[in-house]
Amino acid sequence: MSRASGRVTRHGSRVAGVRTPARVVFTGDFGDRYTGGVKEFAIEAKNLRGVIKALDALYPGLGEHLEKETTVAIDGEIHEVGYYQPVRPGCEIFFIPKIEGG
Amino acid sequence: MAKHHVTATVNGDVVEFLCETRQSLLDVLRDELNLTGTKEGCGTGDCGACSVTIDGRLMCSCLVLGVEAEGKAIQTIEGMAAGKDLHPLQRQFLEHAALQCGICTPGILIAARSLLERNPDPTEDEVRYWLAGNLCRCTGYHKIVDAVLDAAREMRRP
Amino acid sequence: MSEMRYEAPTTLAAAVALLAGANGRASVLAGGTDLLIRMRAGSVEPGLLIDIKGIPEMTSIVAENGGYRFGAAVPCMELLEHEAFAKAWPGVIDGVKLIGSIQVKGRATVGGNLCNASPAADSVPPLIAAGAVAGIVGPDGRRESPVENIVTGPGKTALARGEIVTSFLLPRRPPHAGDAYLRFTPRTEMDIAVVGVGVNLTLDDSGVCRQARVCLGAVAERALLVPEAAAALIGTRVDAAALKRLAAAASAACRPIDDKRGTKEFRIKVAGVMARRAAEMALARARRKN
Amino acid sequence: MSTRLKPEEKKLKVVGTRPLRPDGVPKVTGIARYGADYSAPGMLWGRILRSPHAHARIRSIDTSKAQALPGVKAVMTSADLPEQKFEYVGPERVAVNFWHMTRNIMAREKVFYEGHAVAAVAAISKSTAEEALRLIEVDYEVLPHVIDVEEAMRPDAPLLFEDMITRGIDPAPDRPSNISKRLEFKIGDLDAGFAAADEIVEASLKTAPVHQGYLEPQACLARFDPDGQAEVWASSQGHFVIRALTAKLLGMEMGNLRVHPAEIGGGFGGKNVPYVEPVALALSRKTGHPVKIVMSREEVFKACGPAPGSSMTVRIGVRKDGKIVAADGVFKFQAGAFPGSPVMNACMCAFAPYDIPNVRSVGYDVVCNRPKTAAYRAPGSPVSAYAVESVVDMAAARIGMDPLQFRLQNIARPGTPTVWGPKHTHEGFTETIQALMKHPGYRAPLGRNQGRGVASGYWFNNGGESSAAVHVNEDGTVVVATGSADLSGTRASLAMMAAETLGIDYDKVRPIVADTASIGYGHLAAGSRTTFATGIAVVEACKKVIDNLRARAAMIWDVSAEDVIWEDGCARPAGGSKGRFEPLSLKAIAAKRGVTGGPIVAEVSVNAGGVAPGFATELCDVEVDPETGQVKVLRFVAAQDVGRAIHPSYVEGQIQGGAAQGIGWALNEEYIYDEAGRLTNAGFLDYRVPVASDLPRIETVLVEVPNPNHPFGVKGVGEANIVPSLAAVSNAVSHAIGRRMTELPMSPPKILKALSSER
Repeated sequence: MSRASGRVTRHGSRVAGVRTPARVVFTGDFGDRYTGGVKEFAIEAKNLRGVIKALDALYPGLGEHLEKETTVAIDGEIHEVGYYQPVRPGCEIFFIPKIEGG
Repeated sequence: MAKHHVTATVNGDVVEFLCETRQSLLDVLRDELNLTGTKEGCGTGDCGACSVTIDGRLMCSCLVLGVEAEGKAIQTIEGMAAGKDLHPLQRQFLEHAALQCGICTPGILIAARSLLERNPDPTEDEVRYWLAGNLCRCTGYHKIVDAVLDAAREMRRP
Repeated sequence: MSEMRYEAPTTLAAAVALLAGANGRASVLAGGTDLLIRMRAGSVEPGLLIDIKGIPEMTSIVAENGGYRFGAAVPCMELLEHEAFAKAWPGVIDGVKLIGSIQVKGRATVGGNLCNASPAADSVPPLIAAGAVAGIVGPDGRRESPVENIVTGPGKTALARGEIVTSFLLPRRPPHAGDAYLRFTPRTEMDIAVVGVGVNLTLDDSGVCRQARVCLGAVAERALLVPEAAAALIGTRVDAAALKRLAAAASAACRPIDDKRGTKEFRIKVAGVMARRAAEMALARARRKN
Repeated sequence: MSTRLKPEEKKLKVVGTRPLRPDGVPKVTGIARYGADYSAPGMLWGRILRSPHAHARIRSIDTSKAQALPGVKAVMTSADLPEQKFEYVGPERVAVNFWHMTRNIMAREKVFYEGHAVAAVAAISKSTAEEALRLIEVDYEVLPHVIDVEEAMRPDAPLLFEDMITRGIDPAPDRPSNISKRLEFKIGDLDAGFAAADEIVEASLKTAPVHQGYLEPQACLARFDPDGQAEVWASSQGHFVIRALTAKLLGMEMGNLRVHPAEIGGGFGGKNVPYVEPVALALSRKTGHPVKIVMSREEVFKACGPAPGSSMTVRIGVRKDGKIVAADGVFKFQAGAFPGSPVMNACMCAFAPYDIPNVRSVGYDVVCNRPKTAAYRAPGSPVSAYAVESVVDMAAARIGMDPLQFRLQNIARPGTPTVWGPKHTHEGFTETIQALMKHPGYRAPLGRNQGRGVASGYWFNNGGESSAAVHVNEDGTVVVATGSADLSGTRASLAMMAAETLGIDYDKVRPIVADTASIGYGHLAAGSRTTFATGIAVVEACKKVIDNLRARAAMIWDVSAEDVIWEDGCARPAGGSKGRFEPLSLKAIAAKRGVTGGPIVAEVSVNAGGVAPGFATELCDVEVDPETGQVKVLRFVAAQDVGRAIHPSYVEGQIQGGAAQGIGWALNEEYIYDEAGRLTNAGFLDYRVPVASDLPRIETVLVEVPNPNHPFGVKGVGEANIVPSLAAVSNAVSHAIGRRMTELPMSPPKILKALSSER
């Protein structure tokens, strides 16, 4: 696995860097529970592994919660959280509550 | 207390079994004779999944005692096909996708055959009211009714 | 759990002897479609089941001085398939046809429907409206009783210990007679009556109603014969005004309970509606019958 | 035959046709084996003792008399199951708390609902087991109970858990309550939105608790061997999930538990979780004998996860030109004895069909003395859709706009933000409305006391983990094995996709549902996910087989693999070798299996994403008898975006089944309790599911807007169809009687009472 660099800035401020960052958003009360209410980040990463590593660096243990408790919508397409999922520069990533069917 | 020794005909074959007084014919078929095609959905005669015919009369086998079967001729789903040839109703149910989970299907097939024996050319309403005693939760009955009507047509053809 | 014996007598005498010998610990098994459910729910635990389906008198349908006598253990489906009886008593057939499903009617009997003593039994109101008389046998021999006197309350009958209802006699039908039974249920089938009404009436040659009997089901502790409702029809041409009075009398007679199937107000209101509609059906049948 | 609106004609040979399902004959001949149809030598019968009280503390349980009854081999209580840690594990909405789950399988300190399992016996016969239950003496301290969701939320309501502090409220409340969680989703500025509205319509609505109504009661056969290995034969919607949960509840390693999937007699979400499996296994562990447990219908109604009752308020602000500018919904759901109602789904799906700039959904998950709720077909969404679609109907009427036109004008489209964040990306919503607008039924005239209602409904659908194995037999036939339980003909749809991909005849492919030791993990057959997610795994496995077949053909022709393509079921020479060889069929290559490398097998697993939501718009005509309040459903038309129908008959069947359940939910189905909190209608006589003579033909319109993320354009079809049904029926009744009905079920007494009230 190449060294996935995940540089994150809080409150979406732009960082002159190699790739335009993805807009990462937590919905529902996930943010309230684990990040003291912070819901939005700008993170540069090649794949979801990079995003999760960056967030875990900010809030230790958050990575585990993301993997266990959320589903991810990347540019609106719903996927199970997977390290391998590519992250397009400047895309929108929503970590949303996991849904179970009947 | 000693069990009853009962002799009856099931799907054309003479069978003997022992049963307690309170044991239903449904339990006898399933637990003593290993004919598990007849299903229990409610145990109170409200769902029809345990339908059989006794001496040609359509009944819920959960509301019949095993001991009452003495000398009777019982038809269950296992006897509906003539050997390897499916009954037209069985074939039409497959053609029409008139079953999904299939737990109600044995009871409905037995009931539908009993209808067509009495009324070879039923209207849709007559099919629906005759089958009102057979609950189905998957299909909404639409394809079941179509399958019965098609089987009736097929069976009327010479 | 006590052991339960099972006997299948082939004569009335044998059945009565078995019942008498069990000092109240025996139950009569006809169709079993109520009894088996109550046994399984533990509300009744008989020590002996007496299966009466082997007794010819109780399983036959015979014409008798212009009327019909059918056995208390005749399965409903057999009664429905008896064309002459169905032609004579369409209202009784209405009621019998609404008992449970085709499967249940393959076993259930009018005798069982009556003696189970549910106020909502479907065959009882039209039977009472028809003026049916029940034949009873017991340790002291035979007797007869109008059907309306058999049930005294939910699950209770006026039968003495050891007595069995053996048959029902329906009188000869005069010309221009018609009967009908309607019930209200949320579903089109497989329900217990929230309200039931049996109406039986006879017209004279000019179309005036000379005789009428109206019996309500599921609106009191037992099936309720309502003379006031019948009086609303007698002497009239069963016109709209008479039907209005009939409906009011039917509603007034109700003493229903609130239960999982209906509220008091609902039963009272719908009893009037069903009485009117049943009377209209009986009237139509009476006019057709010459 | 339903009408199918297909955008363009595809050259598919198998997908889209209506072949016979491979598992059909055993089901129409009675040979198919469901949960209750298994037995084993030396088998004992298990029976569960259940609480007669709605809420009570268990002081003691004396099993000595039961133990002593001849023929009884074991009696168990919750002491025979390990205690579990109190923690919420896994995803929020379906957060699993094993401390709660083990108590739902068998009560420990308290019983929380009538029917709650307290003890169980294993005996040599059913009647002995029944007798043994009567000899178990339980000393209960009966407590006050609460069932209605509004009553359960009151500060003075009896508490189920003395220490339950509502989650999701900041700062946390200082007093315990029955509210396990509050949640909120919001976008835009509600006040500004409502300020800009010309008309504001609001209604408070209630729905009663209902049951999935599957015809097959839960049943299983379990064997726990002295060496710690165990097997279970059970009907469930996911034998892998049953294995995982049951192993945890038994305190055993998953590797020691093998679960075989029996045929399943309906589930609709109610069989996503175990009930009898842990009890049967624990009894087998104690006795060393196989144990069979079959629930009665009464047990199913009293103890197996119903859908929640609810109390809801919805407010919608709309401009005269038809634009919805603001929407606010509060959804209070019964969770039953333990937290975890589908109120989050309800909040998310409530306004999802529409493009509304200012939206808020607030949900409350409230415990009460009822069986723990379980999923029921698009869990939560039909309930909130009933409230929202009723108020949308009122809004359309208020501004005098055609209800379908009003919905079309406000419909969500790709790019419309959802209240939970991401933007909609899939088409298919508008198409269902347009299909209904064009349907002759929408313009057909109505008579006296008749009314027409329409409604739309959204459901997420689901992807997730699935595995599939494809084995090629030497005669060219193929086995397709997956771990997806088949409730509705999915073996047929999976076989069709395999045949299409491999280019061989449908009846050359034999699909099976493999047990937990024979195939890779497969998630539940729920969330309308099987044909979508497991379908992807099957297609990918077939592609791997094709690459293998091409490589073998290359070997046979002694050319490079690049020069071999696969088309219409044959390897064909291409590139440099074009035209040099006759095509090699799958059968021909399979015959040379040994010499070209051995068995031809592929197993693929996926964690399927790119899920496209389900969407349906439905129409219902009813006639109301003004004198009795009885409702007769005259017509029902359901248009649903199904992506691409793989097997159209079974897609139609899903829509007809969902609509029928929705009609029952709207008209006659409800749990009815007495004052002691006991269920008075725990049977099919007084729990009124629709019978054949109650329903009209259910006309289906399959709208096919393919999902680009699936090889055959599949979207989940199983659940979206029930979402609009409750509201479609309610709107129809409301128009027929000229009064807004705000409570389900619309039983005749309620309609008669509404008729007697002024307009």
